[in-house]
This record gives sequence, structure tokens and C-alpha cells, in this order.
Amino acid sequence: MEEPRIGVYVCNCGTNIAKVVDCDAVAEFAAKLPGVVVARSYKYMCSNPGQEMIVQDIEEQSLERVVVAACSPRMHEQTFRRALETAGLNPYLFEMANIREQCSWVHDDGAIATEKAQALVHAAVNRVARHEPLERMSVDMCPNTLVIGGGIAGMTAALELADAGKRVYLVEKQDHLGGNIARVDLTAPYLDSARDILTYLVTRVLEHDNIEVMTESRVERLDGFVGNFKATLGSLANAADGNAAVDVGSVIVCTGYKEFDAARITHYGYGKLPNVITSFELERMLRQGRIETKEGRPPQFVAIVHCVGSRSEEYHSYCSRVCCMTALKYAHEVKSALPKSYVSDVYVDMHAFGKGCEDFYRQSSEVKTLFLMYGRGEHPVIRKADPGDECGMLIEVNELLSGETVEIPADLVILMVGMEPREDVDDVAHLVSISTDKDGWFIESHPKLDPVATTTDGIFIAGACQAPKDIPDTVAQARAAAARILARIARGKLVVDAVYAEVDEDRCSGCRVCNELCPYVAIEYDETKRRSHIISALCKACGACVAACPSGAIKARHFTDEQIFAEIEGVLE
Amino acid sequence: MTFEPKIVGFLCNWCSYTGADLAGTSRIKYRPNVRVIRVMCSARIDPTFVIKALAEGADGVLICGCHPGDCHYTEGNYKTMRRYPLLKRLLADYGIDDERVRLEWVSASEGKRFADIVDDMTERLCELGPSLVKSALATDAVER
Amino acid sequence: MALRINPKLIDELEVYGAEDVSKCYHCGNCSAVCVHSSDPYVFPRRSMRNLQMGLEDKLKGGLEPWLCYYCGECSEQCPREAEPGETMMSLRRWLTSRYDWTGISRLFYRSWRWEVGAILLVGFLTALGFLLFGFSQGSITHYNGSNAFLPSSKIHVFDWTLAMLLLAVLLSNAARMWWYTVGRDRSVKVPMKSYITKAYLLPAHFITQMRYAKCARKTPWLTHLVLMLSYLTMLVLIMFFLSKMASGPKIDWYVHIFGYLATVGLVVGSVLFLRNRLRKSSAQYTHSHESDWLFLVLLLVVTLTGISQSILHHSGVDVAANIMYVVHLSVVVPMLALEVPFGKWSHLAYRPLAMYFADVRAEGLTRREPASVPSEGLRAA
Amino acid sequence: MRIGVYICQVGSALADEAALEAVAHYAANLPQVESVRPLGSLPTIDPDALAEEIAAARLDAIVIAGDSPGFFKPAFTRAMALADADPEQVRLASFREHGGVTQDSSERAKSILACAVYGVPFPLAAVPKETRTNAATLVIGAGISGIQTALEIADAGKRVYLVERTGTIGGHMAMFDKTFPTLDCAACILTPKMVSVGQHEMIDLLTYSEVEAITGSPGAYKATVLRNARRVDEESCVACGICSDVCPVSVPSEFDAGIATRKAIYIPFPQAVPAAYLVDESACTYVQSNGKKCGACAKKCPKDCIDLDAHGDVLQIEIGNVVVATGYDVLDAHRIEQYGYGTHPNVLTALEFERLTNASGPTGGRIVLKTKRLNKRKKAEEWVFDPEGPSPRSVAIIHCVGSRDANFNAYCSRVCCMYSLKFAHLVKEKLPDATCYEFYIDMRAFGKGYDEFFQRIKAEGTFVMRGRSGTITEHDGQMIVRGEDIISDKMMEFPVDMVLLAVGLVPAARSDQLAWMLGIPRDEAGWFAEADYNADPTGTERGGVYVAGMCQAPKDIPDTVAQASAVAARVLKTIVTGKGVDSLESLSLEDIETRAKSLATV
Repeated sequence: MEEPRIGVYVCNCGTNIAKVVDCDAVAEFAAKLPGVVVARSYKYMCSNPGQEMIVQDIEEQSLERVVVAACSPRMHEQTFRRALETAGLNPYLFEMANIREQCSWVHDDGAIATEKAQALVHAAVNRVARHEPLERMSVDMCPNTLVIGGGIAGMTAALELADAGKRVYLVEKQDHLGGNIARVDLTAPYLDSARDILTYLVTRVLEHDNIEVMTESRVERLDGFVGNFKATLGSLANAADGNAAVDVGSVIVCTGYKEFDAARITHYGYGKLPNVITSFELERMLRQGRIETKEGRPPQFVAIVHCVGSRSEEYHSYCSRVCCMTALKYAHEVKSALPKSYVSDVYVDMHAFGKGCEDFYRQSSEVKTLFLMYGRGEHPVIRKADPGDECGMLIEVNELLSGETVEIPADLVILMVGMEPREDVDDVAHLVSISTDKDGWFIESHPKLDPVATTTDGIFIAGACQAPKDIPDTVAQARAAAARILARIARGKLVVDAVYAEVDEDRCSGCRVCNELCPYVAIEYDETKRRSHIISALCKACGACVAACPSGAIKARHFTDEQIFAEIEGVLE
Repeated sequence: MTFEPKIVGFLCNWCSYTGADLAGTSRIKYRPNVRVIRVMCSARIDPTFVIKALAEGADGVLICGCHPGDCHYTEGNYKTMRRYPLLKRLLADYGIDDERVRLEWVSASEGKRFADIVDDMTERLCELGPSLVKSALATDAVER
Repeated sequence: MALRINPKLIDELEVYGAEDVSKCYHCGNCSAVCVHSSDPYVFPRRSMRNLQMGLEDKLKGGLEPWLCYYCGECSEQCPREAEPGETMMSLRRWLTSRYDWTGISRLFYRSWRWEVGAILLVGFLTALGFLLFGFSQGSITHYNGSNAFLPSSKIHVFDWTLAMLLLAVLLSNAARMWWYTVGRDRSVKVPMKSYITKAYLLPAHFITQMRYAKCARKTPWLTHLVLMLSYLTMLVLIMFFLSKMASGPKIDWYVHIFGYLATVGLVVGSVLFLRNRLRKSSAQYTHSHESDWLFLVLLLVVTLTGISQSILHHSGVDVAANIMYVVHLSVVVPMLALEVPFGKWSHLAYRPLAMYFADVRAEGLTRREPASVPSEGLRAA
Repeated sequence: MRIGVYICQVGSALADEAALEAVAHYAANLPQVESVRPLGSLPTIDPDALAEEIAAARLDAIVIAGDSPGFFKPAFTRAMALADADPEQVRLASFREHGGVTQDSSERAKSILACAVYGVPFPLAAVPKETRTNAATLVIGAGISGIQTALEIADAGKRVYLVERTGTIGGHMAMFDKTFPTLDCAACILTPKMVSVGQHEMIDLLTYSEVEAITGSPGAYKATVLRNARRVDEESCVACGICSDVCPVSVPSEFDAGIATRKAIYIPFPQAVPAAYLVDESACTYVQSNGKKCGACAKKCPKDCIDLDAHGDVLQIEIGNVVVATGYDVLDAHRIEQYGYGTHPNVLTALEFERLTNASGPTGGRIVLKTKRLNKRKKAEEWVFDPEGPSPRSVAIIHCVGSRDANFNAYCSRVCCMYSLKFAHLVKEKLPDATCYEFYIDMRAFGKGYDEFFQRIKAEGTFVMRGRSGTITEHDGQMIVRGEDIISDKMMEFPVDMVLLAVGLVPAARSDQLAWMLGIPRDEAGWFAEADYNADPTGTERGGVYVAGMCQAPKDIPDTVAQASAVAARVLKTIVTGKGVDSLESLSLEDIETRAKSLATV
């Protein structure tokens, strides 16, 4: 085999890599590897000059392959592939050696880390020599969108797309739209009417010509791939209705959250003490104008307990983000409805971070809400008061701002239940093939720069199903997802990754072992030819079929046996 | 010089490789003996990869995939799980120590776990001593 | 044993002037800027906390309010405008009313109408009493001599009787103060020796107000010291040298000098404070409770009537001097009889006492568990 | 239906007695309105008395009007329940929510009230006319938010003019070392985006430029962009840096937050986009002397691309939509005297520390103390960061500096808690033996993975103390920090070598001019006011004008990015359909009232 001309670039990443790994030594080592014609070490390969260096070398030194030893390929593979494209080289003739996340950041000994970096570069050089130019496919982008979940996120996203003249299918499990916001009367921190927001959204969604609302429905199946999904929708109300199939180009998952079950925490006595209620139960009382104890009296002492099920090692370690402001809202509402009452607010840290929220917190103090702080992981205990007390219950808590163990009088206790993923997240995740984190929230493609996309192309997430968030943040996310989709529809075509598996029909024995293996039903069996065939647009390149093929007829593009063998040799030499 | 085993790690792109990256971003230190090769899914790992690695001089092979149920490709890791005992039996037939090849589940949020696994495996391989597969193959070749 | 929270106490304290305490969000800035705040007496935040939570016994047992001189720094910097300085002031008013077993103090602080009414009544009765007394035993045309309208010897006896009475009330209240703050606290075991070795603190604090001098701003301390020393001088003069003060042309010069100095001090001091309060010149003067106004106004009126009396006397207009004397007394007596034991005047006694108790108590405090985290940090630093 | 209207007098819209009178008079003439009563300015009302009033007047529905009428709603709901009326029939006419708080907005207030009386949500009735929209977009400000919006729109194949005041895009994020809570380096995630912007064929990047004027109407705006003279040709400059080497003038570097210097001809930072030098005319000897002195750089430039006599240029562009993404500034720490910033050399602001700890910063990422050095040119001693200088043995980090404080910014700056925790981590990582203290008030670790990060910082050994430090004093050259450790109930006073101030955020300079130019209101703190807090956090009063990112209110990177993308959705919608919407103010009271009436009857 004639050795292709390879360029190797070792990134210092400021000092991130250079602090541990001797980058110059790695470059010198690389220079001696077979086929390597250029090997350089540079401060920031990802920077414009860094990329230009590659482009220039490709042009001037007629490089045919490029290796960049830098951060994780998850970070910058795309960046450098684009640089190759700029220089007119096929972007797949490129390989990254991860010498930051998996070398300089995890090892202290410079000599050993340098040796490891050299091995990784060696493997990359070996591998890249065997890369083949691959072409990306372009597929049509269906302009319709499927929105799963009819809460505020779902409706906002649907309206955004529909207003832009695109068709939207909005699927909601319940018999009405609204989700959790339908259970709320006023919003924090300005006490605006949640009902007006809901009425506005529902009216517009229902009246919109471009939105097809399907309540009491669910997505049974999602087939296809980005730009060309086929969703099978089923009715929950009437099984006899049968399933409907719609074509969509993108899917936005807006399945929201459910509240934490307060009965799981025994020391709050929820379910046993009749006047211990959850935030949503208070919401109902507020709407009815009857904030009363079970005995039918307006409470004199009201206590609000924060972080119920949130920020705790036993239940959920995360913060549910909205409860603090909702609690303050309740403090105001209770004071408004019962001016003679005393409200105690038992919190851990007051998360009043949003616009207008700190002011809201101050206003709550001004109406004499008594704020009491307890420690994360501690347990306020609610018990019945003694007969002579002027209150119905007592909350015992180790109050941190006074350093005392105190008893808070209460006639009504409101538990600020946190948010948790819906029970069917796993089903949904499976349905649209996205993943969930350890808490059960859907994982975004990048926490900072891509908070609405997922690792599965064409599937977006918005709202509280990604992580707890308030209404403005939910609305922003829902629109962000819509923006992504609108941009794609505007372009009309989609480019699909060139990495997929293909069958060498000459070697295929037609044994059909692979057929059942593919989770994406991407492998067809051609009865006439008696050969299997892979639909490349559906293939997600996992390679399960490749490893299983007894006759070695399936080739995983960009992950061929030959390439991996070369890599193995490289790391071990 | 003390024996420093060489481990070839095959990591799935979605969970384990991200987990190994997380160990990096969290600056969790671990033994430098592992050299990682990225594959899209643990199901892509052909038994020949493992044998190739051992033959090329690896003292151990580490295979990491998503936790059961978390596979990005729905069920690729179950396929790995089923293939693995077969591979082990094969290796046992060749007289290769059982502990030289390991299958572990590492999620994208388990940087610490990845580091611990690497440390533990390195430790075990140090106790076992160098793998003789490569030299045995060399002798074998000479004898023929 | 858990302490019971009383959310209602904060409402009660409002009439004492603590209107903004609920705004406090416990950043601790006030304690950090206060030079007086140090272990084991950390304030004002802790006192604000006890008040918010209505921990009445804790508040009653707290000496902290008396350790604050209200320089106003904390209030100026307070990020929530919760007025920690004014809260401490209000707590002093409230504590005064708690130490007082008669309930009069409580009545006065809660209603200025009652207070003013009582002053007017006592003033009227005093005037009436002295007029009857004067007419019964002397002549209004005589200021001095055997036929004097209000002979100094008799007034002297009256002064001493009143003083003893007031002292008795004050002492009984001070005893209650001791009981709340030191006596009943089981975590404190004060050795008798401490009471004796620390006794010097009482006069020392009383006369020098050395703690006040530690505040960042020195002017308020100076003004306060001048006013207090003038008042004290005048008190001493009246109590011990009354006869000499009124003995006509052959006056001892030193009594005269001290008398004039004290008069000037009183006028200047009270006028300055009144002006500051009217202008709300800095944080500590922005909130003025009725009791604060009454205190200064009474002081000024007493001084002014005293001066008038003196001038009239020296001008030889004995009738007018005698009438002014009665007027003077009818202001002095209610001021002393009502304000000293029950009103703002009592801080003259409580403040030095509190500092004395605070030091004594600190010695008797069973060793407090050191907070692990910061002390480790300290060692490392 | 018998409707009772209650108007609360709290707030600015109706502060004027006459305006209140007019609105009340208007309300009284609306159909079904039985009574109109003022609510007074008391924050609390007695529901029992209200119930009697409602029962006596036999009211079936209530409309509460005012700036934030929601605060009264529970009282009315209860009163309705007590009066045996339908408690659900309490409606709100919130002037603040729908932009009726400006002084001359009594017409808006009336229309909001009318909608509530008709029982129609305001945004449903107040729908401005459609306007034809130009497909090009102007994005003002090229920080992460402007970059994101521009890329989203440009990726859809639509023209974007991205105007940036400084010489490079990237904004504050480019200055950061790591980002919380994942600690990935800011440059690693931002630079690829910057590169994309620089290379994008649909983005016209106008750096070192300012928007001078905006005229026209929604959908058809005309912007005048002043292109300041860069004096270096952007296209031909290869950023070799020879010009900078020969330049004799050193001034504090903005990018390094003033802790290092740059030359009068400079590139803000190595990865700047565009990667071209520029001349700071206020520092350049040649420019200041009207061409009489210096000029060394122009002579030395190997590519001849420096023209020190170049003049600024004015560009006219026509656009359909305007996106404001001007970001923020940090509060001037000098204002908070008790922390001695500017007096004690080793009291640093957050941005200064970001640069100090940044691998690309002046010390190469080494955390060192300032040391005294003789400046030979000025013949004076000055405090500078010497990369070989001593490391601090103890660092105190003070939260909420100028935030949550009635004396400075009453609002929470939202990001300081987390970046302070990040600082603690960086200190501990780089100086394991150093002691690190955090003084906080409330730890606002609210986002995905934030609370977990907080727990991790504690586990790393940073002493986290609840209590704002009050003062920093100096004794014999040793800084002393004093504060109350509230949770341990102790006064703390200890020596530290370095103090980091988590200074709060304030609206970017010249936001007022921009707001005036665009005709969009700002809130009391100076942040741009969104159209609707909940339902439209990125829209503004003006049609075709949007706000994204920090300029609307402080927010972290994920929230900024989400908002920036959300704006792109709005813009794309108008471009795709060719139709935008006019400003709300284009609607007359009659328009809204008529529409509300028609919707109510449906």
C-alpha cells in the first residue's frame, strides 16, 4: 500500500495539554511515523490560525490525511473536519487523538503521559492512513413537526412553527391541553394570571389551521430518521379508533414533569396529618377562595416547607428551580386572602435568581413572612400540637440563622413538592431514541451551547422534561427548538452523516443473522437476490451487525475492521 | 523497572467514552495504562479485536458500554453481554487468564467509576504479571 | 428542648420602633461592620433574628442591645434597609419596659399620649405642691434667706427623698435585668470573684463611655459624653451643693464654674441632638421615637428653665425667680420621677450595668463548643 | 353579568390622579360594569369587608386593575367565595404585564382593562397588523447570545448583519477560563462558534462598529452603522504581530480586565475573530499628534496593511428585524468602599480573576499575588502580576458584591454564586495547600448540575460560610477579612492574601441610548423590558425588535443560548412568511376594544 501523506498537529490547548504532556516531543515522535510529512505543535489548534495552519499545509504540502492530537473528538472533530473541507480534502480523512480528556487531564506524570500521548498519536496515524473519503448524503426535510406534550412548552413550540406556516401535530395524553400550568392560578414573581396565559395559548392552538391537536393520544411508534420520520399515533380514549400515521421531519419532546410524591417522606406526615398539603393542593384552595384546614377554619398559622424531595441525597439531589418563587407566591397569596394569618417559610437557600425575583423576595419579607432556614439534608419534623397550644401542628426544625432548635406553630403546612421526571420517560426516551440522565431528565446535546437538541438528530427537547425550569425559560427553550427546526425547513434539505454500515453483496451469504439484530429496522432482506441490504439513511452506525456477520460481509464505514486493527497496533507499539 | 501493564480499552462512543472524557473534565486521576479505542457501540466489538489486542502485546483488554437499558442503540449492549461469555470461554481454552479481559458498564456521568475501573484493573494485571500471548505467538511462529 | 416560635412578637415590637426588622435576610453585614460585635456577643443580626422569630426569653436575656451605641454604620450599609441600628434601639426600649416591674414603662413606650399626660399631671401636681408648700412657709418675694419661698435646705431634703425612691425603683429593675440576663441562664456560672474584680467597669463605662469611643465616628460619642457629663455634673451639684448654688453673692467659685460649664454642655448637647434628629443627618437620627423627642425636649426645657431661674435670681427679681423655680421644678420632677426609672433616662443605668454584666457573664460562660469549620480554617490561614 | 371593577393605585401608570380618574371613568362606561372603585394603596385589604360589598352589590365578576393586581387576587377570590359568588370570576387587568406602566400609557391601561372586562386575554385581543418584512436581520452585540442568534438565522440561509462595538466577537464568555458546573473551558466551546461566524457566508460581521441610528418601521428598519476606523485592513492582516512589537504605547488590556497591558495597535486576544489587529486611536501617538509623531507600526508592517490616517465609515443597511444582544458590564467595584478595591492591591474583581487564572492570561494561569515593581518609564512603584510571584496562601471570595443590596443593585445577578464556586474550585485545583473561603448570603445553585457542584466544592475543602463579609482592612500589609459566620454562630476575623469580589452585573454602557433609539422601555434597573415576562420573554414593545441574553436580565450561558435561539425562531418566522407584526402601540384603544368584544361574544 502506498503511504498517504499525513499531517500531524499536536495542540497545547493553552497549558491544558502542554502542562503535562511534552507536546513538542509528541510532534517529534509523530514526524518519524510512516507517512507523516508534517508534524507540528501549536498553542490552540481550534483557533482560526490553528485551523488555517492545517489548511495551508494541506495546500502547500499536499497532505492527504490529517491527525490532530488535542481534546476529545466530541469537542472539535467537526471543527477540524470543516477545516479539511475548506482545504478541499474529504472531511473523513481525518482522525483525532484525545490527549487532553484522556491523557493530560487524568495523569500527573509528564513522562508517562507523553508516552501515552505518543501511543495515541501513533494509533491515529495508523488509522488515518486507512481512512477512505466518504460522502455525506442529503435527504429531504419534511416540513411537518410532531410535538409530544401539550403543556406550555408544547403549545409554544407548536404555535411558533404553525405561525411560520408549517404543519404541526400536537399529541397530548390527557383530554385537555395545558399540562401543569392548568393547575396553577397565578405566576411568580409578578402574580400574573396563569389562566390568561393558558387561555391565550389554548385558544390560539385550537384555532390554528396549521396545528392538528390530538388529545388523549400517544405516539405508538416513530420510524424513519431526521427529516423523514413516520409517527404512528394511537388514541388512548378509544382503541377502536385505530392508529394514524403522519409524516414529520422533526420531533419536539415537551413531556414536562410530575410533582414529587410527598407521602414518600414520612417525617412530614403527608397523608396522615390532614392539614399537611402539597403545593398543588393549596393551588386548588386558592382558586376556590377557601384556604381552610380540614376542620373548615381559616388557619392562623401557615407554614411553607421548601425542598420537599429536592436537594436531598435520599430523594433527588437536584434543585427543582421553581419552588422557591412559588413558595413566596403562596406566602403573598395566603397573606392576601387571610390578612390576619402568620406565614412561616421554611427554606434551605432562597433561590430568587430570576428577573424580578429578588424584589419579590424582599416584598415577601415586607409583608412579614417569617423566613426560617434549615440545612440541606436535614429533616424538619411535623407533629400534632399539644392540646393547650393555639395551633394545630408544630414543625420541629434546626433553624440555622438562629442556631436554635425551634418549633414552628402551624395550622396548615404546605409542602413545596419538587419536580421529577414523568413515570413514562423511559418509554418516551426509547420511542424517540434519546437518553436520560441519572435523575431521569432527557439529556441535551450540549448543556451550554445546544440545550434543546439531543444526540439523536431531528429530536428536540424543550421545557421541564430536560430539567426543572420556570415559565419564561420554558418558553425560551420551546422557541429555541422551533428555531432549529424552522432553519432546517428553510434550507429544505438535510445532510446526513456519512458513517453507516453497508453490505458487500458478494460476500453476503443471506443468512439473515443481521436482520433481527438491527434496532432501527434498517436491514432489509432482498428475497430475489437472497441478500441482505442496509438502508443507509436509517442506519445509525452502531455496528452490531458488523460484529455479528459470520461472513464478514458488512462493513462499518469509518469503523472498519482494518482501521480498528491498525489502531490496536498503534496503541501497542 | 516495575511492570506497567498495557491495557487496550474499547469504549462505546455514547456512554463510556463520554464517561472517560468526564473523568478528564473533572480531573479525576487514574493510572495511565489504558489506551482507549473508540467504537460507536460496544456491540461493534468483534471478538477478533480482543484477540488481536492480546496478540499485539496487550496485557489486558477492557470493554466498556452503556449500562444495560441505557444503550444509545437501544439494545447493543445486551448483544455484547451475550457475546462476552462466549469470548471468555474461548480465551479460557487458549489458557488466557480470565481476568485479562473485562466487560464493564460506564455511563456518561460516571467519570469516577471509569477511573476506578482502570485503577483496579491495572492493579490486578500487575499482580498477574505480563501477558505471554505475544511472546508465545512469536515462539510459535519460530517453531513452525 | 425546642424553643417555640412566636410570630406575633414582631407586631408588638412595632410600636417600640422596630418597623423594618422583617426585611432582614440575614446576610450578616451588620455584625461584620460593627466594631462591638465579637464573641460571645454577636449582634445586631442575632438580636434581629430573635426578634423575627419571637424568641421572647432569648431577647429578654440578651445584653446585646445595650452594647450597641447606634453609630448607624450597620443601618447605612444594610442591603435590605432593615435598620439594624434602629432595631437595637427599639429593643432597648422594649427591654426597659420588660425590666420595669411596675408596668409604667410599658405603658409609656406603647403610648406617648399616656406618657405626656402623666408628665403633665405630675408637673401640675408638683407645681401645685410647691406653691402650697412655698406659701405655707415663706414669702414669694424672697428667694433666699430664712423667709425664702423655696428654701434650699428643704428642697435638698425633697431631692434626696426623690432620689432614694428612684434609686430603689431603678435598683429593683436592675435586679430584674440581672436575673433575666445572667441569673437565670443555666449555661452561665459566674464566680463571685468576677463580680468584684469587674466592678470597676461600672463607673468606668459610666463616666468615660469608652465603648462608644470605639465606634468609627467619634463626634456622636463626644456629643453624647459632653451631654452626659454635664448632666452628671449638674446632678452632683444639685445633690451635694444645692445650698451653695443658691447662697447668693458669696458663692464658691468652683461650684459656679462647674455649674456654668454643665449648663453650656446641656444646652449645646441637647440642641445638637435635636438638630440632628430634625435634619435626620445620619442613619441613627432618621428614626425618632416619641420617647427620643421627649427626652431631648425635657432636657432642654429643664435646662432653659434652670437658666431663666438663675438669671432672674441674679437680676434680683425674686418673685419671678421663685415662679420660675416652681416652673423649673414642675418640669424637673416629672422628668426625674417618670423618665429616669421608666423612660429613656434609665439607659444611664442599664447601659453601664449591661457592660458590667456582659463581661461578668462572659467569664462565667461554660466554654462554648468551637465551631469546627472556621476554626480549622483559621489555623490553616 | 354584574362586574365590579377595582383599581389599585399602587404603581406608576396611574400615579397621576387625573389619569386614574380617566381610566375609572372609562371603565364605568364598559358594558356590564356595575361599579368602579379605587382600592387605595394599602397592600392588604380585608376580604370580609369586601365580601359584604360584593354581596350587597350582587356582583358576579370582579376585575382588579393595576400594576400588579395579582397581589390582591386571593383576597378577592376569598371574598367571592364568602359572598357565595363564583370565585373563579376574578379577572386581572395587569398594566405592568402588558406594558401599561409608562407615564403616558393610560390608553394602554384602558385597553388592558377592557380586555379583562370582556374576559379576553390581552394578547389575544391586542394583535397588531401584519407588516411586510425585509429578510435581513440586524444583531447588535456579538457575545455568545448575539453569536448564537446570528448563527441560527444564518444557518437557515438568511442574511445577518452582526454589529459589535469592540474589535472582536466573543464578548465576555471569551474571557472566561472554565464554565460552571461542567468546568469545560469556555474557549473550547466558544471558539468553534466564533470561527463559524467568521466564516459564515450569510453573516456580515461588522466589528469595531456601532449602531448610530435606527429609523423606519417594523419589518422595514433602516440602520446607520458607524464603522470606526480600525486603521488595519481586516482582510489582509495576518496577525503576525510585528506592528504591536514596535508600538511604544502600552495601555491596560480590556480583554485582560486591566490586569495586563496591550499596545495601542493590538489584537484583543489570539483567537479573536476577525483575526486582525486594530488601532486604539485614543492611545495611538500618531493619531493623537495628528500624524506628527511615531507611525512606527505602519512602516514596519510587512503586508502594508496599516493606514493610520484611515477614517471611519458610515454604512446604511436595510433590515426587517433587530435583535438586541448587548450583554452587560460589571459593577464598578470602587463604589463599594468597604471592600477596599483599588486600595488593597490584592482585592480583585471576578473578571480580573478570570483572566488571572486563565491559561491564556498574563500569568499563564498561575494564581499569584500582585507584587510591587518599579515602573522605570513612570519612575513610580506599581503593583503588577508577576508570573513568578508568590501564590496566595489564603483566598476569600465574597459573594453579592453590589447585588441584592438596596444601596447598589437590588436584584440578584444570578451567575455570581456559581462562578464564585468555580473560583474556589480553581484555587483549590491550582493551589491545593491554599485555604479558600466563600462568604455568601444564599447559595443560588439552581440549574442542572449546579447543586451537585456546590456539594462537590464543599467536599474539596473550601470553607463555605453563610454571612456577607462586612469589611476588609489591612494591618502591616496583611489583609484582614471580618464577617459573621452565621451558621456556626461566630464572628470571624482572619488574615487573607487575596480577596475576590463577586461583583454584580449592570446593563451595558449606552443601553439607555439604544433603548431610546429603538423605542423600547427598560426596567428600573436599566435592563431592557421584555414584552411579557412569562409568555414573551424575548419580544419587546416594538414590532420586529427583540432582546436576547443578559441585556434583558442576568442569566447564565445555557439560558442565554436558549433565549438567543428563541429570538431566532421569532425572526425566522417573520422571514419565512415574509410577514412580521407591527408594534403594539400601533393599535388604538378602539381596535383592541372591538376585537375583545368580538372575541367575547364567540
